[in-house]
Amino acid sequence: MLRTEGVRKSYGGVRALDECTIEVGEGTVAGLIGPNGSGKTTLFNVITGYAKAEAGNVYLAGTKITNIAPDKVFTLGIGRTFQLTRIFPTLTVMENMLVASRHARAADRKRAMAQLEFVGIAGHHAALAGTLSYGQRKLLELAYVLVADPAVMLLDEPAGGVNPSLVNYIADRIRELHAAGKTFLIVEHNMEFVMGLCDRITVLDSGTVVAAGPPDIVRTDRRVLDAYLGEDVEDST
Amino acid sequence: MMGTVTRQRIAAALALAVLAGAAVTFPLVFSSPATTNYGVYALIFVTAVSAWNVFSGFSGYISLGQAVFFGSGAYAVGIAARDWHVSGVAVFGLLPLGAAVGAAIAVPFGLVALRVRRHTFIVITIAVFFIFQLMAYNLSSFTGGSVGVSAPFLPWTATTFNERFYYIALACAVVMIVIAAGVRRSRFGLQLRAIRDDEDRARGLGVHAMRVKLAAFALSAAVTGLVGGVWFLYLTQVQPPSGFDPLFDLSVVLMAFFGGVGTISGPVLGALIIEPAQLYLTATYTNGYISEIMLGALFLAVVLFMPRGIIPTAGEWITRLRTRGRPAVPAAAAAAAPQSAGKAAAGDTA
Amino acid sequence: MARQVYQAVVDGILVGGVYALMAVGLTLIFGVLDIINIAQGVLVILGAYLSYVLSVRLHIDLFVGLAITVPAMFVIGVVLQWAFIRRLRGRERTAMTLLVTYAAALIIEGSLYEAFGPDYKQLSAPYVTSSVHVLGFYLPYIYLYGFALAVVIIAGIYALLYRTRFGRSVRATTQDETAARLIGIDTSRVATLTFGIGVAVTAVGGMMFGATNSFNPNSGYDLISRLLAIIILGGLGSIGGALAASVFMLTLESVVDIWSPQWAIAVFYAALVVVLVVRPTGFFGRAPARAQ
Amino acid sequence: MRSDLPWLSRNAAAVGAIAVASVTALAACSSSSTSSSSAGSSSSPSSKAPITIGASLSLTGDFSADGQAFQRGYQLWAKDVNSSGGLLGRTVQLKILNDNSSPTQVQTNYQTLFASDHVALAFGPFSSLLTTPSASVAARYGYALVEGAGGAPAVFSSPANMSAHNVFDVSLPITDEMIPFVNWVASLPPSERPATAAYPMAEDPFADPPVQLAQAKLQALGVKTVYSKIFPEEESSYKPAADQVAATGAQAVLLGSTDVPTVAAFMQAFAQQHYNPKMFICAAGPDQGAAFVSVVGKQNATGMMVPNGWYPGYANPDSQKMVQAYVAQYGGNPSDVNADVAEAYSVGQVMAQAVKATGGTDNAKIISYLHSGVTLSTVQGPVKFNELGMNDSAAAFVFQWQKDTTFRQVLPASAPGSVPIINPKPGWAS
Repeated sequence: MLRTEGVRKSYGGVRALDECTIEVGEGTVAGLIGPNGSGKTTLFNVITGYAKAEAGNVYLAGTKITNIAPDKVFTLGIGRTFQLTRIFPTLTVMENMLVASRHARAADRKRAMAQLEFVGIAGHHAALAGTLSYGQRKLLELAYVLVADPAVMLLDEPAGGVNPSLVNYIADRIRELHAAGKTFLIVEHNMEFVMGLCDRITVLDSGTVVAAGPPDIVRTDRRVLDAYLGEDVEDST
Repeated sequence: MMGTVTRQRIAAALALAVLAGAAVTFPLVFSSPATTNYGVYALIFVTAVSAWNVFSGFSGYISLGQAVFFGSGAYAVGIAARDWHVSGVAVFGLLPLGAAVGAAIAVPFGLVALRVRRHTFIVITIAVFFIFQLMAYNLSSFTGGSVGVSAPFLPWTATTFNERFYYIALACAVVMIVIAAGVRRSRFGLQLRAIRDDEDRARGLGVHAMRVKLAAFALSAAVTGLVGGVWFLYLTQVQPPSGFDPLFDLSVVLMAFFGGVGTISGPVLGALIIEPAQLYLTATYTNGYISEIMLGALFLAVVLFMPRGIIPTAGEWITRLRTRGRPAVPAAAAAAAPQSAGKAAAGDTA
Repeated sequence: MARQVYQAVVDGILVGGVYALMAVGLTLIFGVLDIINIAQGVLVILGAYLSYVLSVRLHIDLFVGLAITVPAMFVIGVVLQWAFIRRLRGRERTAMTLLVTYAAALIIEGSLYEAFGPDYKQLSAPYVTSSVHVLGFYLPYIYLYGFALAVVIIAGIYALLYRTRFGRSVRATTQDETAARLIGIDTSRVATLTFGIGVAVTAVGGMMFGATNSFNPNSGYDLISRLLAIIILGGLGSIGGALAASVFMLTLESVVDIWSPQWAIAVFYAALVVVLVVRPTGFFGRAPARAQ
Repeated sequence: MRSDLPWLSRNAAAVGAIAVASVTALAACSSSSTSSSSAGSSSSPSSKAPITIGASLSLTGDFSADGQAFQRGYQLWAKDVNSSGGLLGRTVQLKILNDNSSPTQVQTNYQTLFASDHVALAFGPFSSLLTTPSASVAARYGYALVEGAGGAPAVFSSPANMSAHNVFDVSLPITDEMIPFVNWVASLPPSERPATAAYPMAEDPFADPPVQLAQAKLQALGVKTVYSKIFPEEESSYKPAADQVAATGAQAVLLGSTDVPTVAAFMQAFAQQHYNPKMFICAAGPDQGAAFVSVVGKQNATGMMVPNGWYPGYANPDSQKMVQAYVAQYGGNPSDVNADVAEAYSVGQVMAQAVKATGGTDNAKIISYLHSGVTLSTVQGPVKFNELGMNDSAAAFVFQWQKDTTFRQVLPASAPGSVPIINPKPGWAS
């Protein structure tokens, strides 16, 4: 479904991604892990058009989408969230939901409301998004990406900085969507969350893929342990 | 709850009707041309400030180059009337040309300027503004150089003249307010406001930011060009420093912020108060300096005590009155700027 | 023709020094406080009037008088920042500071009219009209002193920024105000002092402007757009960039002047637009820190 | 619960209330001033109510220096008239509004003066740029606009004036200003004429036409043009342009200036370049009396020339009386009196004669009287208007700053009151 091939990207001489090749199968929940600064977010940025790849390509369902603008990437069917949640603070929650909408207002509103109910913040639909708590913002960002119904969803640390009960809540929502056939690529530090959710995990280190495979195999891979050596693997915050 | 909404709607409709009635009957009640003159300028600024607001207020791109469109609209009408020998009432037929020229300039201008953000955008608009003013000076065979262009003489009495211009300006203002309200309700307006909050994020949600910004810029430019033409015919003359006037740019921004940037009624109110007040103070305090100091002090007072403009601040007060005793969530929400709101909210996770 | 071009380049560099002195304060304030100070033009004129008072009423030499006008302008800057600009927060801060500083400009201008009237003044001293003959060019002493002063002041500000604890605080605040606060820097004190220093430096620019041009309280308006253009071209917050951009702008203008003075400024603004489209951060600007 | 259109609906009522209140207050403000003066535009001469005369002047903004000098001229005239019994036995009352050098404001001010204050007569604003919009307002209200500082051709050829013929400029039409200078050059033996001349001009409808005409005539006399360029009215620095003029070594400089700063900047750059033209004449600047000398310095002023219709030493008795009155009121020396003062004063004198001749303040009668070909007298000399309101009989003079900072009439050399010209110009002070 989503594939990168030999992607390279550097910032001021530091190579953030080097020959990075990953593959996300249709209808799977893929995990992307690695120590801080290993290039996970950079890879997200390259895929979604926020950063330009210096070499290599990105394919969505076989079509080359390398280095096209973020709005076009989204139109083609890739939605994403950000590590530091980015919502529209002076728009109401409902207006946030409608930014990505394309069709008639009434129908869009109805679907948006349903989606807010799904993530559990429908009661705040008329509040300004800037007044939401951090966890609610995470849910709102998830909701407005979901409402646009992209084929692939890239989630950047959905469990980062939220309390444990909300982490479980978010995981449950992702499982439900997965069951409905959605494709996910998730960056996460919370190992429990990743291992419990993903079908397949890719490990990045210094911008290169060091391992890929089902969770239990990756968990025991020596290279992964090396990559995390000295890192506090389990700590998510 | 529905009752409250309905009651608000009725109150709003009534208020609008009163306002519209007052606007239409104003020249009949105060027929002195000395008074209607204030009305004409106030309405020209209502239109220009609302037009600025539809682009800058909604998108957050502060343009200090609106005079480019204002002056170009004025010159377009003037040059066309001069070269095509249009005289009498027929000159009003040239006003759409002012709008067309405004929009036609906005497209290439926007394609260049809208690639950069914040301060750099502001400075590019200032730079383009000066390029236009210099062109008006230097392309003298076309623009008349420093002498400028004069409008055909309309043989009307003072009262008729002002009254007709009042209604023309009122029509422009009403059309612009309706457009602004329409944009704010529309998906287009939502996208503009999303761009203001976080442009990159909005792009990641499929908002074609350049197209949206450019459309708003051109719309704003067209209306500004249109009233530039009206202003020219009313003043009967345009010269480079008056058509392309940096103080016009600052006044427009000032009026929008005074009333409440990004709202519909704020810019209207800002223009209705400031333009006449400025004209009145300048004329009256003939010692001159005092009027300047007073004007400066007034602006400072507004910025310091109503930092978000009259309309949002008044709105907050109303909300506070209504929700006395209850936590005023929307008011607090409106007050919270994104950064500080973010910080505050980050402290307490759900 | 070649001689004309050399002369134009010499003029551009010399006058560029004067503009740099007027622009340095603006870019320093911009870099640290992230605001556009519309009052900068009027502050230049205020500085010129202060020098005028000292030179005409008290017969103090223009350069010696700086020992008084610079601290005076520092105090004015601190008061402006403390009383008005400090209070502005939030999303519309950029635009709001435009308005506050514009209001301050109106008040200062009105007060100058009140004090001095509308007639033009000019600072005079023996070295204003005399010049030294070097390689066939007459180099006026006033411009040479001014240029030297510009270099000294820029070096001084660099030393302040890179050699002192205060400078580290300023740089930290420039890069990321939130982070600076987190590591214990009193950013509001940094902002106030920086604004004060920015305005204080403007006293020197004002003296130079007043010695090379005649001025009245209204003269500030023509300056502000050019100063803004200069600091954006140089890169916001870049002190050396302000000097480079001033010299670039004035040289370009005076060279184009040879053929068409009418279009000289238009050429500069066009060049500015082109540079910014290619490189939005100007000559020496840093790329803005981006969220993610 | 918030609605989705927060500001439009929630506060519309509040907005409506504020807007209506403010507009009403404003209307009340602007109409309340009506009561301050009730003199109709054609009240009967028997009434002893004062005659109110309205004018808008640039007391702040770009033209503030000239605007304030004009205000003094108008006030001086009114004081003189009133101290000698007023006009038709009625006192004269001036109503002057500030226009901040803005066309929008000037138009508002004249409308206020005509429709709200109901002034009987109108005096013009300062500068050609503001006179055109003022004239079209005056035309709509049927007023004669007598002015002293709107001499650019565009003022007279504006559609409003072509239709209403209501503008009267008491001063010298600017285009011919430099002709006495050209004639003088022509009268010199060829060996003493300047071989070369430079013509730097500010972009202004007032400054360029006389310089361009002079250039054409001097070229015809064989004076070689070595520099002729128009520079923007607001330069970043005049130094580069001035240095280029200096580099040409032109023997005569004809500067199309509008104000003191331009002239001062050129003089400073010339001094720095050790360049001293034999002849240096400016369209405007040196005529500003003390305002000029205090900027450029006494010694450097010597030899500087400027064309004009008037100077403080003018032998006309009215003029001498006015200069005395000015010095008595504002202090200083006769040479300090700005030519703007005389222009403004002449406006008053022309209007006074028209009022006396027509026996009232009927503007239609005043307009036809002023167009009747009469010759009126002013402190600037005789005034006679052509069909567009230009002063046909104004004689152009050239004045020069001479030793001991006296400002003297030097050209035409044969005219009464002319003193010998200083030629060549002395060097700059070092």
